[in-house]
Amino acid sequence: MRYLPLTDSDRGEMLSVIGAESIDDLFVDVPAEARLSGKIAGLPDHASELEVERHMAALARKNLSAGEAPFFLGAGAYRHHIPASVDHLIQRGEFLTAYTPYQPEIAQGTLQVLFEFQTQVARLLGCDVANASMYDGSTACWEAIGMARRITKRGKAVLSSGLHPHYVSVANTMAKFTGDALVHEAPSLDAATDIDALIAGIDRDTSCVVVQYPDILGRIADLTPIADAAHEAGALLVVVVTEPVALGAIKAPGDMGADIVVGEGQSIGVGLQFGGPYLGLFACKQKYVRQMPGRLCGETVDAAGKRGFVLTLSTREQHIRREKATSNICTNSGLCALAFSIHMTLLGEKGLRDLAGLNHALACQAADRLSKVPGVTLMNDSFFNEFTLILSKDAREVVRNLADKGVLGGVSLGRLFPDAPDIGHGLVVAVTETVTAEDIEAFAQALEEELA
Amino acid sequence: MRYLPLTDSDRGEMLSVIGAESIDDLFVDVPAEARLSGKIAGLPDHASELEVERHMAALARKNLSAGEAPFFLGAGAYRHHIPASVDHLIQRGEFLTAYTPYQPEIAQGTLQVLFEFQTQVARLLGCDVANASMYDGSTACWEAIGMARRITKRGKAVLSSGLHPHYVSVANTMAKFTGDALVHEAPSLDAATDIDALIAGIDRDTSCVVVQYPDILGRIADLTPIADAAHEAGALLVVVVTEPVALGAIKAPGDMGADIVVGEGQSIGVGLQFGGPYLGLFACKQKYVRQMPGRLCGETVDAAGKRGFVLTLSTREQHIRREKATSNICTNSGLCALAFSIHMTLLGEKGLRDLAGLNHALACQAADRLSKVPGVTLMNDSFFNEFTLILSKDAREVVRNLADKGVLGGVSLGRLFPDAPDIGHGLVVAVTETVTAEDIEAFAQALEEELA
Amino acid sequence: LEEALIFEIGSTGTTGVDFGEIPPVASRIGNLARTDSIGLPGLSEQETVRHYTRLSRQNYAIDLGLFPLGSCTMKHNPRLNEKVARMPGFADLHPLAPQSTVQGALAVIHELAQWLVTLTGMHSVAMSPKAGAHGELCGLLAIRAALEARGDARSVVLVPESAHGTNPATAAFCGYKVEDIPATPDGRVDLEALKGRLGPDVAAVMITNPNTCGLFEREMKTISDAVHAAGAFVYCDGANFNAIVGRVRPGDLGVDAMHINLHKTFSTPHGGGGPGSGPVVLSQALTPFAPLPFVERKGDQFVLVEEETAEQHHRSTFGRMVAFHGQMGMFTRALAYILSHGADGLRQVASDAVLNANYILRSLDDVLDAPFGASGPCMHEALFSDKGLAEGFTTLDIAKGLIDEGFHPMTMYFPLVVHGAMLVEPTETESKAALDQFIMALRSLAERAKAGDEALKGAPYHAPRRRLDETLAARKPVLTWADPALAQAAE
Amino acid sequence: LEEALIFEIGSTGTTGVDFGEIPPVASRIGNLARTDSIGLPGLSEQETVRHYTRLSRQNYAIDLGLFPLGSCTMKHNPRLNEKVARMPGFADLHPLAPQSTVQGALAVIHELAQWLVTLTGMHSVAMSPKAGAHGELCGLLAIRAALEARGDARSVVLVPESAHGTNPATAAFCGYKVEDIPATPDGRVDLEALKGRLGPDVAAVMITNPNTCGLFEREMKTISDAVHAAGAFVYCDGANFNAIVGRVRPGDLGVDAMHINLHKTFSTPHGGGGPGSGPVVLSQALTPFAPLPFVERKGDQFVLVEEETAEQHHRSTFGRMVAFHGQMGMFTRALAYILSHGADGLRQVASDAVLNANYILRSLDDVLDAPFGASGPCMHEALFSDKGLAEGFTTLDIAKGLIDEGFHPMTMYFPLVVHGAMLVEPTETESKAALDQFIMALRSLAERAKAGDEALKGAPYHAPRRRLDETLAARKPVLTWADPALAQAAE
Repeated sequence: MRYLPLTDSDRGEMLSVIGAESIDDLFVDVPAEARLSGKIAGLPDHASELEVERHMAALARKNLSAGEAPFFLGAGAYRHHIPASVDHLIQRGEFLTAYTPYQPEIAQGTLQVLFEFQTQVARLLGCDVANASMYDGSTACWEAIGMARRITKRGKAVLSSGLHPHYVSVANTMAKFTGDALVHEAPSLDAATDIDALIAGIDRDTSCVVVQYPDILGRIADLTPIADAAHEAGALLVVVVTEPVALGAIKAPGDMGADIVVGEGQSIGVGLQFGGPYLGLFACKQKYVRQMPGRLCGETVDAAGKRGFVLTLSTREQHIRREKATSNICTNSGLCALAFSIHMTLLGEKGLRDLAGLNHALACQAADRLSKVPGVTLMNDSFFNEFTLILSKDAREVVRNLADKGVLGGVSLGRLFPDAPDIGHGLVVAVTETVTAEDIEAFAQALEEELA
Repeated sequence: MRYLPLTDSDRGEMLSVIGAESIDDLFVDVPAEARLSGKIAGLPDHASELEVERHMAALARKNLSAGEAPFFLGAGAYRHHIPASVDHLIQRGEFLTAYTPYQPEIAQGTLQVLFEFQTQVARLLGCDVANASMYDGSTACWEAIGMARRITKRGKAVLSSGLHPHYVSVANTMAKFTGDALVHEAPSLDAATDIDALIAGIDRDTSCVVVQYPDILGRIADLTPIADAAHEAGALLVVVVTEPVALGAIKAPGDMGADIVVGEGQSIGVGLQFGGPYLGLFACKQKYVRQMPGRLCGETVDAAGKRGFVLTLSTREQHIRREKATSNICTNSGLCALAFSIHMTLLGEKGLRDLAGLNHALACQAADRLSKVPGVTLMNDSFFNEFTLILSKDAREVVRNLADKGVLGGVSLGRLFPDAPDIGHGLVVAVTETVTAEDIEAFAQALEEELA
Repeated sequence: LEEALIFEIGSTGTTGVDFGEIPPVASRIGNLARTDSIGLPGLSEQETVRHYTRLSRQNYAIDLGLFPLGSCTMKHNPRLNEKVARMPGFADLHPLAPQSTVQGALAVIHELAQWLVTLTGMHSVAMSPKAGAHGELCGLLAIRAALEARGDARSVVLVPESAHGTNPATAAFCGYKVEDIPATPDGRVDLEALKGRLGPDVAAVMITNPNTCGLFEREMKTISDAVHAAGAFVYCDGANFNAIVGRVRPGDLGVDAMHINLHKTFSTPHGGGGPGSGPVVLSQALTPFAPLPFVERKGDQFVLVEEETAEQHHRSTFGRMVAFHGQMGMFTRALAYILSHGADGLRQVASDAVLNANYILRSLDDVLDAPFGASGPCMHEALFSDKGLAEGFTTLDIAKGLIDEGFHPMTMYFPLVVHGAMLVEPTETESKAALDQFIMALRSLAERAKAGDEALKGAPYHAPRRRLDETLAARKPVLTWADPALAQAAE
Repeated sequence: LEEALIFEIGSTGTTGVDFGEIPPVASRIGNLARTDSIGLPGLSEQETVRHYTRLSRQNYAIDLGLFPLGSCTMKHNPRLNEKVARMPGFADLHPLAPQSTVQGALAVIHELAQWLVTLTGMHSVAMSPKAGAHGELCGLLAIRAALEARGDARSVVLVPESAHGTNPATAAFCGYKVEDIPATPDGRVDLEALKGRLGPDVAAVMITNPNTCGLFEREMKTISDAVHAAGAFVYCDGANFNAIVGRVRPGDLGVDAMHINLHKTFSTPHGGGGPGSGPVVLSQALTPFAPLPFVERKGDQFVLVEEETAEQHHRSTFGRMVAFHGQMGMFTRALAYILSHGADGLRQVASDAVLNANYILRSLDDVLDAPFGASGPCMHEALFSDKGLAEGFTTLDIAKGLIDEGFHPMTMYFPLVVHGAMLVEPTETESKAALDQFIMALRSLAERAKAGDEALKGAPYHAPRRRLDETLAARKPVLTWADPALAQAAE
C-alpha cells in the first residue's frame, strides 16, 4: 500500500483529534446491513510495483502492436510518428497532474495552451473559432448535430453515406432518445462520393448535412456545392474530419463553406491507444459561438493589467446552467489537446505540409503496388492517405488471415458495415509516414498469397 | 537537421552584422590544406526522427535484455527494480539539462540534492562524509588508493583476492604509471575469505588494504580485525562495496573501522545500462576530508541570510589547483547521484531493509535449489544476494550454452579471471528481488540439462 | 513569468521536425490542394521544449502540493501507471485491429471490468463512457431503454438540489424534464419530499452518494426501495465512490446504475481537464440495455462484442456511445492502481480519505462555519461556509488567499445549497504533515477574513497572475489569436 | 521557494515502496546483521515526487533558456535520445552478459566508433573513458605506454597557459611534470617558445584547439610537426570539437590523441554535473597501446575484446581504465544525435556554432572589451574581458546580473590569460531570436556596469537565492546533515 502515507500512529492521533474511537466510527452513517466488515472477498491483496508491472507487461506482450508488423489500419484512427518531445512535455507534472483551470491565477500554463490550441484548430479547419476539445470525433459529431438543431430549430439531419459508421451509430443512439430524425444509408463501392445525392436530399426540415472529408472510403470531393445547397435551404453544413493530417494537403472545410467542422484529433500528438483517449475537435463560424458546446478559453487581463487567459462563456456550461447547458460535458480531453498543440507547434505549417505530402506520396505508391495484385481493384480515383480496395473475396476473412501471417492489412468494410453485405469485398487501407517500402511489399505479397 | 533553428535568411543577416561574406570566411584561420570543402565522404546524410528511432530500435532488438530471460548476473552490476517515479523525476528538464552547479543562486535544486545524497551515502556506508559522486566504483577504488598514498605517504597497497578483478585491472593500469606497488592474487574457491592472509601481509610500507565486501565470490566477513591490523601498522583500510543494497542487511564498513569506503552505486536508481553510466560512491572519515577527490557540496547562507548550498572545498579541484589538484576529475555522475538519492528516499530505511531482506531470502532459496542440481556445489557458507557455485565443468562454456537456451545464468570465473584457470569451474550467481520462483526453477533445470 | 504566444514567436516556415525525401508521385488530390497559407506557426524543437516547459511552470499541480478541490478528488498519480499505459503493447494498438492480435488489451478491459463489478456489487459494467458526465448519459440511456422496453414512457428525472451540474444537464440532454428534490436541514435528501413526488411520470432519481455535502445518504436503501416501488430507477452519481470503495457496495443499496470516475477513485491523472473515464456499473435489470461494444470471455479467448458480432443477448442494447471502446489509456492506469492496492488497500483508501477529511473538519470547525458539522462524521470531504466572515469578505477571498499560501484553493460555491460553500477534499494520498500545513494556512486565512484584513481582497499576490477579469473575457470574447497588425489594418 | 531537507521531513519508518512477503529462510549473514539504525529517511511516493519536483524548479536549465557557458557547450538535448537510451534492449543489459546476447549493443559501440574515427580522420578510438578528463588520462597513458615501449622515459608535459585545468591535473595525475607554454598577444600558442622548450625530456604537448580563447590554432600542423620531430606526441583537448566537426579533421593536423566530450559535441545531457563520456581517438602510432575493452567486427559478428579474449595485437594495451565498457547510455544518445544530423548536418553544426559566436562577438564588441577581437573571427565562443567597466565592477557582477535577466551567466574568469574573462558560447541550437534577446540583455548590463549602477552589485535579486557565502562554506564545511537537536546535545 505504498501510495498511502498515513502511518498507524498518524491514524491514532488524528482519530483522537476527531474524537472518534476508530475508523469504523466514521462510517456510522452507512446502514449497518450495507457496511462491509472486512475486505471484499474474491479479490487479491495489494501487490508491489514490480509485481504489477510484470503482470501488465505480460498482458501487453499478448498483443501484436502496430510497430511490430506491416501496418495499414485507419478508418478513423491513424498511426503517425509522434516526436519524443511531445510525450516528454505532456508528462511534466505541472501539466499532467493539474485540474481543469478553474483558478486561472495558477493555471496560466494550461490556459495559454488551450488558447493556442483553439487558434491552431480553428486555422487548421478553416473556421473562425474552436473550443478547447471534446471527448472524441464521434461525440463531437453528435454535438454538432445537436448544435445545428439549436441554431436552426429543425430536427432532421442528413448524414452522408461516407460518414464513419461508428459516428453514425453514436448519432443514432442519441437520436433515438432526443427524437432527431437522421437520414443515412451505407456507402456503395464507387469512386464518386454521394455529394450529389445529399444535395438532392436537403429540404426545409433539414437542420444540417453531415459530410466526412476525406470520407470513410478515403474519397475527397469539393464541398462548396453542398455548402451552397444547405445554406440555400436554411440548413447548416457540418463537416467531419477524422484525419486532420489531410488538411496539410487538401482544402479546409471551413474555406469551402462549412458552418461547423468537427474532427478526431488523434492523428496529431495522441497516438492509437486502442481507441482512447482521443481528442474531439470542434470549430465553427464566429456567429454560432454562443451555441457551441464544451469549454472555451479566452483572453483577458489581470488586476495588474497583464494579459492572461481564463475559461469563459461558461454560462453555456453545465456547472453554471445545469439543465439549460449546451452540453453535459464537464471533463474534456485537455491533455490530448496539449499533445496535439505541441505536436502541431513542432510541425508548424511547413512540417504539416511535408508530413501530408509524404503521407500522400506513400499512399499513392501503395495504391499503385497493391492494385497490381491479382484479384485487387483500387476503388478510389481521389484520396489522401487512405483508399479502398475491392478484393476478389470477403475482406473480413482476408484481414483475419493476414493477421495470422503478421500483417495488419487494413479494415474490412464487412466489420464496419455488418448490415451491408454487398460491400463486404471492400478493404480500407491507410498509409502514413510510418509505412516503409518493405511494408508495402510485404503486404502486397501476403495479399497475393491470400487471394491466389 | 531538425535541431538547427537558423534559417538561411537568419544566416545571411547575421553574416552581414559580422561583416563576413560567407560561413567559410569564419574558418579562415584553419590552414587551407586542412579545410574540408564539403561534407566528409562515406557517411550518410541526416535522417528523420522516425528513421533514427527505427534504426536504433532494430539494434536494441538484437539484444536479449535482462527482463526477457531468467536472469542471474551480478559480479559488480545488479539488476534491481527501479520505481517508475525515479526515471520520471530525473527527466525533469531542470535536472536533466542543467550544468554543474557553479552558479548556486540558480542551481539550488541540484545542490540540495547533492547535499542530501552526500548525507545518504555517508550514512549508508557508515562514514562521516561522502563526496558528490565519482565515475564508477572501479575509478573510485583507484582514487581511494591514491588518497591513502597522499595520507600515509606510502606507496604499497595490498588488495584482497576478493576484489573485483576489473577494479584490480584499473588499479594496475594506473599503478604502472604512478609507481604504486600493488599486491594481489586471484581468489581460491573457498568458503573462507582471505582476511587472515591480508592481515599477515600488512607491513610498515603499506598505505592501505583494499577489501571488497561482500567480495567478488559473494562472501562476507567481519572487517574489524583487518581494520585493527591496518591501523596498528599505520595503514588505512579501504573497503569496496559493489552491491550497496547489501548494507540494508549487513554491517556498514565504516562501522567496522574502515577509513575510506568506496562503492558502485548502480544498484540503487541507476540500472544496468550495459555497464555505464554508473555511480562511484566515495566516503571517508571526517579527518581525511581535505584529501578527498571529487566534488563536494556544502551548506552556507545567502546575502539575505537564507540557508543555501554551494560547491565547496574546490581548492582541492583541478579547475582551481590545476596540477596540484587531488584528482583530475571534472565531470562526475550527477544525474546518477540524483537517481540514487531519489530511489533511496523512496525506499527509506524501512524500504531498504525490506529490499535487502527479500534479496537475501530469494538468494537463499536459489542457493538451496541450485545446489541440489547434480554436478553443482555451493561454495559459500556466507553470502548476501550473490554466491559462487562450483560446477562439474568449465563455467564459461556453461554460461554460453545456457544463453543459447535463453537463460542468463551468472558470470563465469573464467571470464573474470582468465589467468587463473584452476577456478574456471566457478560460477557467480546473483539473485535480486527481480527473480521469481519460476526463474530459479528454469535456471536449475537448464543447468541440470547442461551438466548431465 | 511572461511567455509569448507561439503565434508571436513562431513562423510558418520554421519546423522542429524533418522528414525524408518525399517521393514524386502523380497526385490523387485533384483540384483540392490547399494552396493558401494556413497560418500555423512552427518552432524549433528547442524552442518548443522551452515554450511548454516555461508554460508548465505557471501551473499548480498535485506534484507541487496539496490540491484540496472538493468533489474533484485530486490525489497522487503514481508514475508506474504512466509507464504501464505507454507500453507499446497497449499504446501502439489500433482499435480495429483483428481480435486475435489484441487479446491482451481485451484481457485488460475484462479484468478491470471484473474489479469494478465486484467492488460495487453490481451485475455488469459498460466500459466505453469517456468521462463521468458521459457515464451519466449512459446510465440514463439504459434506464430509458429499459422503460421503453416495457412500454413505459416516463418524462421526469428527479435530482437533489446539491447535485453536480452534470446531473440535470445530462437528464435534459437525453430529453427528460428535470425536477429538484429538496434537502433536509442536515444536508441529506428529503426522503418524504422524494416519496411524495414519485409517481408514474418519474423515470429515475439521480442521487450522489456520498453526497456533495460530504455526507452519506443514510436512507439510501429506503430511497431505492421507494423508487423501485414507484417503477423508477436509481441512478447514483459515483463521483465520490472513493469515499466508500471497499466499505460499501452500491449494489447493496439498490442502485441501478452508477458511473465511476476512474480519474477520481482510481487516480488516472486529470491532465489539466481530462481525459477522464466513466465506466458505468449496471444492475441486472439494466444489463440487457448496455451499450456496445462489450468484452466477453469465452474460454481462454476474449471477444469484443460490437455491431458485427453482437448476438441475440445483445440485441436490446441501446446502441453505441462512442467510436471505439472507451479510454483504454485510462483502463491500463486504473488497473495498475487497483492491483497495487488490492482488496485490502482499496478498503484502506476509503478509510484514509474519510479520516483525512474528518481531521480537517474537526481541526477547523472552531474558526470556520461547518454547516453540517452536527450531522455526523463527514465522508471524504469537509464542507465549510462563509458564515462569520467579516462584512465584505467572501469565500473567493479565502480561496485566492490559499494561493499565496502555496496551496490550490478548495472548491468554491459548491454545493449550491450552502451559502459561500468551501468544499475541501484532501484525499487519502496526503500525509498528516501536509494536512497540518494546510490546516494552519486555512486557519490563518479564516482568522484574517474574520478580522477584516483588507489585504486579503487583493490576493493572490504571489502567483503568475493577479485576479483575472472574467467579465471582460465573457463580454468581448477573444477566443483565438489574431495578428494585431492585421487586426488593426482591418479596423 | 523553501524546500526542507528529506532529513527534516522524512522518517526512517516511512517508505514509498512495498515488496511482497519476504519468505522465511535460514540467514546466511551470520553475525554481521546490521542492527543499529542507519538514519535513512523515507518519504511516501507523493512526497517524493513533490520534493524533487519542487527542487527542480530552483534550477536553471537549457530547457528554460539560453545557457551561454563558454567551453561547456550547453546545447539542446533532443528527447529522442532519451527515448532511445531507455529502450530495454539497451538499458536493461548486463555488461557481462554473454556476447551472443548483446550483439546489438556491441554494434552501437562499433557504429559510433566508426563515426568518431571518420569525423576526426584518426586511426582508432578508445571508447571506455567516462568523461573528458578521463579521456585525457587515457591519451596520456597511451603516450606514456608508447614512449616506454620504445624505452624512452620522458618526464615533462607542456601545457598552454590557457588550458582547461584538467590538462595539467591529468598530466600530474599520471606522474608528469607540467610546464606552461606562453601565449602570444593574439591569444594563441607561442610557437617559438614551444619550439624552444621541446627536447628529449618532453613527452607530450597538450593543446586545446580551438583554444579556450575561442580561436583556432593556425599553426597547429607546424606545432605537431615540431613536436613529432622532437620525439614527443600531440595531445589535443577535444572539448571544443563541436566548433570544427565536419570542417576540419584533427588527424589532418598531426594530432596523436584527442578526447571527444560526447556531452558537448554530441549533446548528451549534462545532468547537473555528469555523467559525461570521453572517447579518445588515436593516431596509428598510439593505437597498439589503447586500453581494453575494445569492440571489433569479425564478419557479421561483433566481438568484445577484453582480458579473456585479447589476442596478440592487443598485448601492448596499457590496460583497463574502468570496470566495464564505458558510458553505453551516452553512446546510444550520441549515436542518435549523429545519425539525426548525418554528415551534412554535422558540418552545419560547426558552421552555425561559429556563426552564432561571431554574431555575439560583433554585436557586443562596441560595449564590451573583446581582447582578441582583432585576431580574426572567433570559433564557437566569444571572449570578452572586464576592461572598461566602472571602478569596482567586475565580471561577477555582469554574470549575476544575467541571472536577473533570465539567463544563465557565461563562463567567468576563464581562460586565466584574460583578466576578468567572460567566455560566451551560444552553440548551434540557439535561434537568432534567442541570441538577440541575450545580446540585448548583456548590452544593457555592460552599460550599467560602465555607468557604475550600484544595484548591479547586489544581483541576483530575482533568483531562488541571493549571492551565497562561499567563504563560510569552505571555512567551516558542513557536508552532511546532522540533526540540530543531536548536534546541540553533543556540544
